Amino acid sequence: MEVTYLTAINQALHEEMRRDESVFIMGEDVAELGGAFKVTEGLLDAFGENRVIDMPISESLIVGAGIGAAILGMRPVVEMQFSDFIACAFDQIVNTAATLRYRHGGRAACPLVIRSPSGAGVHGALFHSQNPEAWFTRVPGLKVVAPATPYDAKGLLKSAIRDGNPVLYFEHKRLYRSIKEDLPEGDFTVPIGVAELRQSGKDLSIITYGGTLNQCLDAARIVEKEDGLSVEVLDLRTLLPLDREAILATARKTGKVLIVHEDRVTGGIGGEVAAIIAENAFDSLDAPIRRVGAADTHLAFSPPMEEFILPNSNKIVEAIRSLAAY
Amino acid sequence: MEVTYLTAINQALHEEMRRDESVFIMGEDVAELGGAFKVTEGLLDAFGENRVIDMPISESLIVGAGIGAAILGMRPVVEMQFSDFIACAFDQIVNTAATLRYRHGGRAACPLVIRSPSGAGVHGALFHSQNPEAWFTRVPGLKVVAPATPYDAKGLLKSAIRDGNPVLYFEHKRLYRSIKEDLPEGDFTVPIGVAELRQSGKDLSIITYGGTLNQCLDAARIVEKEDGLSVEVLDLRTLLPLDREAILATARKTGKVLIVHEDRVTGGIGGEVAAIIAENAFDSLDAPIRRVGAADTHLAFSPPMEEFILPNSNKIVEAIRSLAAY
Amino acid sequence: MGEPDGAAPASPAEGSARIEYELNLYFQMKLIRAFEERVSRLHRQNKILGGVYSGTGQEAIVTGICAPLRDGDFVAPLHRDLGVFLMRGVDPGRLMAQLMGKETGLSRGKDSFLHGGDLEHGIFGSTSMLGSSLPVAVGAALKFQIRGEKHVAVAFFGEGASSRGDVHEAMNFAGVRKLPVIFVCENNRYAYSTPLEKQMAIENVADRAAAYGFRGHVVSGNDLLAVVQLSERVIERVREGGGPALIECKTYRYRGHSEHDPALYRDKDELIEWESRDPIPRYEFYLEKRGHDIRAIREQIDERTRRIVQEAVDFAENSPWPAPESAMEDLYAPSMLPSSSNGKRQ
Amino acid sequence: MGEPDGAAPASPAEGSARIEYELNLYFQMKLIRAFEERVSRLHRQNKILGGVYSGTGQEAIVTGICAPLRDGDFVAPLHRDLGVFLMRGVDPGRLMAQLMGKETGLSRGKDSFLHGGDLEHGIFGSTSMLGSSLPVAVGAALKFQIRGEKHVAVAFFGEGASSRGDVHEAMNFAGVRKLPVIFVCENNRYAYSTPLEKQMAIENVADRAAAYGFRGHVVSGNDLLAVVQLSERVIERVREGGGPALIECKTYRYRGHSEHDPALYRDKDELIEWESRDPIPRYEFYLEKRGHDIRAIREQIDERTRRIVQEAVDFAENSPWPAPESAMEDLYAPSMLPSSSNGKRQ
Ligand SMILES: Cc1ncc(C[n+]2csc(CCOP(=O)(O)OP(=O)(O)O)c2C)c(N)n1
Ligand SMILES: Cc1ncc(C[n+]2csc(CCOP(=O)(O)OP(=O)(O)O)c2C)c(N)n1
Ligand SMILES: [Mg+2]
Ligand SMILES: [Mg+2]
Repeated sequence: MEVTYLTAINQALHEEMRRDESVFIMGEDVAELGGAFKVTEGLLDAFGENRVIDMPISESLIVGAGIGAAILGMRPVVEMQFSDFIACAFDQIVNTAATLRYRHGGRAACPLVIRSPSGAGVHGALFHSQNPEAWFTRVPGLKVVAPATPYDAKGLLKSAIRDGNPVLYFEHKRLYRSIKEDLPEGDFTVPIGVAELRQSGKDLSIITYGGTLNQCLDAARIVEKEDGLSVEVLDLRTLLPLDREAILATARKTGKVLIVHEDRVTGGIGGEVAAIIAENAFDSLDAPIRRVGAADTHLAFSPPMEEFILPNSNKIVEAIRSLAAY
Repeated sequence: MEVTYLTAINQALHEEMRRDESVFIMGEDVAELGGAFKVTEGLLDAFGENRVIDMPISESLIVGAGIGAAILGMRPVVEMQFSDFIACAFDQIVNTAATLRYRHGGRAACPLVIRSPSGAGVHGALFHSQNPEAWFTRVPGLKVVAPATPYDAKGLLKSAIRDGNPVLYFEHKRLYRSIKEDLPEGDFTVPIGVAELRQSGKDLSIITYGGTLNQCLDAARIVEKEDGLSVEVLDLRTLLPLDREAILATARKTGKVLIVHEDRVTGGIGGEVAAIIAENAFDSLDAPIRRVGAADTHLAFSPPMEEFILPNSNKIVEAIRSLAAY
Repeated sequence: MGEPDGAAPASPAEGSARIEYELNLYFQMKLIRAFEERVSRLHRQNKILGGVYSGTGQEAIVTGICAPLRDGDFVAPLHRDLGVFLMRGVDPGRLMAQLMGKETGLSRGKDSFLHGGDLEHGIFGSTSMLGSSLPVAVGAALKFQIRGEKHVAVAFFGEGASSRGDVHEAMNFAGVRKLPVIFVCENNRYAYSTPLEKQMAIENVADRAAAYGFRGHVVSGNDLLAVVQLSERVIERVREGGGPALIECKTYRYRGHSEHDPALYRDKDELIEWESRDPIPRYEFYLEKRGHDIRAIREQIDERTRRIVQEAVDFAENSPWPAPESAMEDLYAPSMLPSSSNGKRQ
Repeated sequence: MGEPDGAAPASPAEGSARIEYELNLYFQMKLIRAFEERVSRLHRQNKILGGVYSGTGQEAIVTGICAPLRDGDFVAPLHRDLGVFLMRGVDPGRLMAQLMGKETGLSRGKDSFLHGGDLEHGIFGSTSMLGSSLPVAVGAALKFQIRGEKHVAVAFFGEGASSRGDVHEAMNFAGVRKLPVIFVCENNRYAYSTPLEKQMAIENVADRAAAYGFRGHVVSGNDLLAVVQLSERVIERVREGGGPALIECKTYRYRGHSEHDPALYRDKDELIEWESRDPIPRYEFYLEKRGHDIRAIREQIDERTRRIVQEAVDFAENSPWPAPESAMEDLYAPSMLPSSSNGKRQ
């Protein structure tokens, strides 16, 4: 059946809660309202108030309580209403959760999923458009995923829930209702830590994830048609741990790498990816490693500025061309 | 007069408070105790309770209140007792302070300094050893500095206090009493955004900052003596904005770059620096860009592990040699 | 009555000045209502793209609390407190331009809705992060205290936001230092869909003041007269160094959480009940008892607010978009003092 | 009396079991004192490298609060609550090895002091971030409630930590859901150098419970009997679904904030006053009144605690360091279930 990205997430929650009694949901307005975006719709009816819990506006408590329940064997899936608010729970995530197993000498686990609707392009302005993922990809003990398709959204959420560790799950809110996909019947998962080659190519590699995957694929189609370029597109899917093998394989194969993300260029995960390539696939490189991402500013509200700031397929096409011509 | 890194900071505070009535200090135990490390010693006596304020254990409030006072023209210098606790003030820093001027359309300023004793190597374990700088170098609207010498400690703090923006000032606590320098009489500042070439060389460049500068200089001395290698050492000093010119100049000059920091390799600012080089100085590179930093784990307590995790001059020497031999 | 875009005058004790003051409050409340209703309409017409959070039904609170404020006082409004901007004399056209993301808006199109702030009128542009503005207001109050200025800081927050840790940290320190800050809780019984009883186990947010060593007050937020009387008294006391105060205004959100929200989680009866407590007719009744010809006044004021709002819309619609590249401006302020050197040791 | 490394038995109502129980509490308190004094000494000898935070003088609190706890209950200790580990039956040798950073320590040398925790004994290893453990304890209590388990969670915190936002968020939600959690404030009048009156504008942290809809209790934290009597009653009530409670124990920190701190900011008289309220002689006096030969008991117990502590030190000193590369272990737990595919669509 064809389902949206949003429905795919909703299905994963339903199915995992049915599969495992220890899975439960906490967040602001997740129960009766079904979440600000309706991602948790229907869960209250299906599983009741003890497993779908409306929380006060207390992000730090929401994550902290998730940790407390997780230590004792529950598998909480907590929601940040917008990923922007994750800053309010920062200490609990990077200090309490990320170090939990380590500081208990391996004799504890924290199977917690933090779902955060992230991303721009919906007139959300400074505080409803953020891409906070790179704050967390530098923290050992966490895992970070960012699905770009309904299939991955469902499969990665299932893996995240079944994982034994704190997993930050960034769902891109512009994708919620804008993309659809036919999903297989029955249970399936997508492994954490494995990138996916979306398109094979030989002239140049694009490495991307989340909200910019489709822009990259569009751009690849354009340059194939108009310039006869064969572009490889790698979707990272997991941002921590990175799939270094896949990254290096595509870099070595084409020798030209363009990294694209909606997150800002400076401090986005593109820097880390570029560094991995510059360190480990240097001899295969035929051109500078280029990055396309949001401009190094805040996500301004006014449409002309939003357009200026965000990456899009035109900007990607341009970067592909200049790189191909190098 | 020869002064320690710690005294240099203390002097800067004294002098700036004397120079400008709007400068004042807030933090936990900063007044009567003079701070956990004695950095604010003597300020209470010199400037009184209205300008040296002991705060409750409320990091978010400490930063938030600093912002409120700064908007109205004060120049607060707030202290995180250890930089690790900065996670508790994260939202105020990255959301309230960093976007303040932007969201007020340029008609507001937030001249706030956040001082944070950071860094490892003092048996501080997971929560008294962190290097949080790269959480902030990805946030426009902030500036981030990390002095490595008493001269820079004093000069950069003065610049930070005189700056019109929120500046994160990371002082390395291992340096407090371990390094000394003769400082000039009278007022001097070190500009934010300007790196400093600590040593000229032609075979290879090391780019570093803060706690690892001296290890890099030691390593450079060793390879000069033992291998006849001429190593250039660039001290970034400011981490946001990066001194791209200086970075690219040294990369172009030697063609071989080693980036060293005490922060973890993955997600440290080294990735960003490597990406800048790989994008803009690709043609000048003769070897992969290498990074040396803390291992990708938490700062474990037990000495053998701490030693294993942290960079040191031996590890840097090794990296230099392998890069030189490339 | 004051100029349409002028700030409300500080409360005069009695006589004709008092009458004018009271009528101006009526005008302000009506202007806020008219402005917000137009904003909701513009949103439906897709002329405002960002989130719109209506304060309709809660106008008496911002009006009454801001009435006794003076130039130089500091206010951090809640996301629903568009009225604060009008009360403090922000030009309605610039405010409307702000909501539309135009160059002439408070933030020059940078941010949406109320995040722009307007420090020239003592209004802090809060972030979205609920509760985070309370520490900032406390910092402003700290500045007033350090400098011995007779100003106050006011921080509005919802009963939902009261659950945030920042609210606690701010109130605690305000109590310790006896800072000139007034915390104003607009308790409208819902935080998005979340009802009061899921937010807190007590009846009155104001009762928390005791936990911080200062006084809490409860007042009907739909009774402008009651709010004004209380706020005049409390703000005066705070201004004179009496330490912080917490004022809780009991009220109700008429519309959905935002304009996107049909608010199906609420009982219809509840809405009817609360609409019958509307602050505007209630205050009209008071003015009538005071001997005013409320009909004539209403007609005149409706005409006036209509004109003001229309002019604001015209101004905003005719204002240019910001230049795309201006997205890179306004990130950093210039330094106060030039650095003395290039950082090399001399 | 229980085995030296056994947890204290749950409180028996009366008779000889009660006598044994009361004597065991004495033993526990003495063991904690002896252990901590040795730890301070080891720190001076540079045998413990990390920060050492002594709870000496506050032993009656951990002893009395933990006395009624059962297996499966959850405790988040404060940085000064080494005694919790001993009370809950953690092997003193492993605890000492933990403090020294040895492989046999609770965290295998990964973290220092009490951050290791020991979930097998229901002890959460708190981070350094004061107050951050309260949300975690609330989450544990939520689990007990969801699963209908008759367990309680206990979260210790200092009066300094009470200023953190997390404390507020945790207590508020605990009140809303009526969770089985007991918040225990050890109010020792100082947070590092910061005295009470700079931390809060009220006298009793316990008074904050009212702000969250549950009960607060104040007790002398230097009176073991009083603490036990209160905690038995309160914990029983919480366990039976009576909702959360806040217990504030008034006490005093004998030593500096950490072993590095000479605590010159304190008045000498204050220390003398409080040392004269030492919980150990006070409880000895009670036991004497109960008819015990306290001299004989003390002698015997001193001998026993000396032996236990010495054995702990020997064990720890003879334990190996962790392998350097083990720094890379214990970061991630294995997944519960294998993924069904390589992530390619079939
Ligand atoms: C820290 C934070 N968490 C969540 C949100 C999302 N959010 C926006 S408004 C709102 C409800 C606010 O309720 P309340 O404080 O009572 O104010 P009201 O909207 O009722 O006026 C929520 C949950 C937010 N803005 N900030
Ligand atoms: C969030 C945070 N801020 C600051 C510190 C540094 N610090 C460690 S203990 C302490 C004082 C704690 O006082 P209190 O909570 O009263 O506990 P006590 O030490 O008196 O037992 C401080 C400020 C910290 N650990 N965590
Ligand atoms: Mg509300
Ligand atoms: Mg204390």
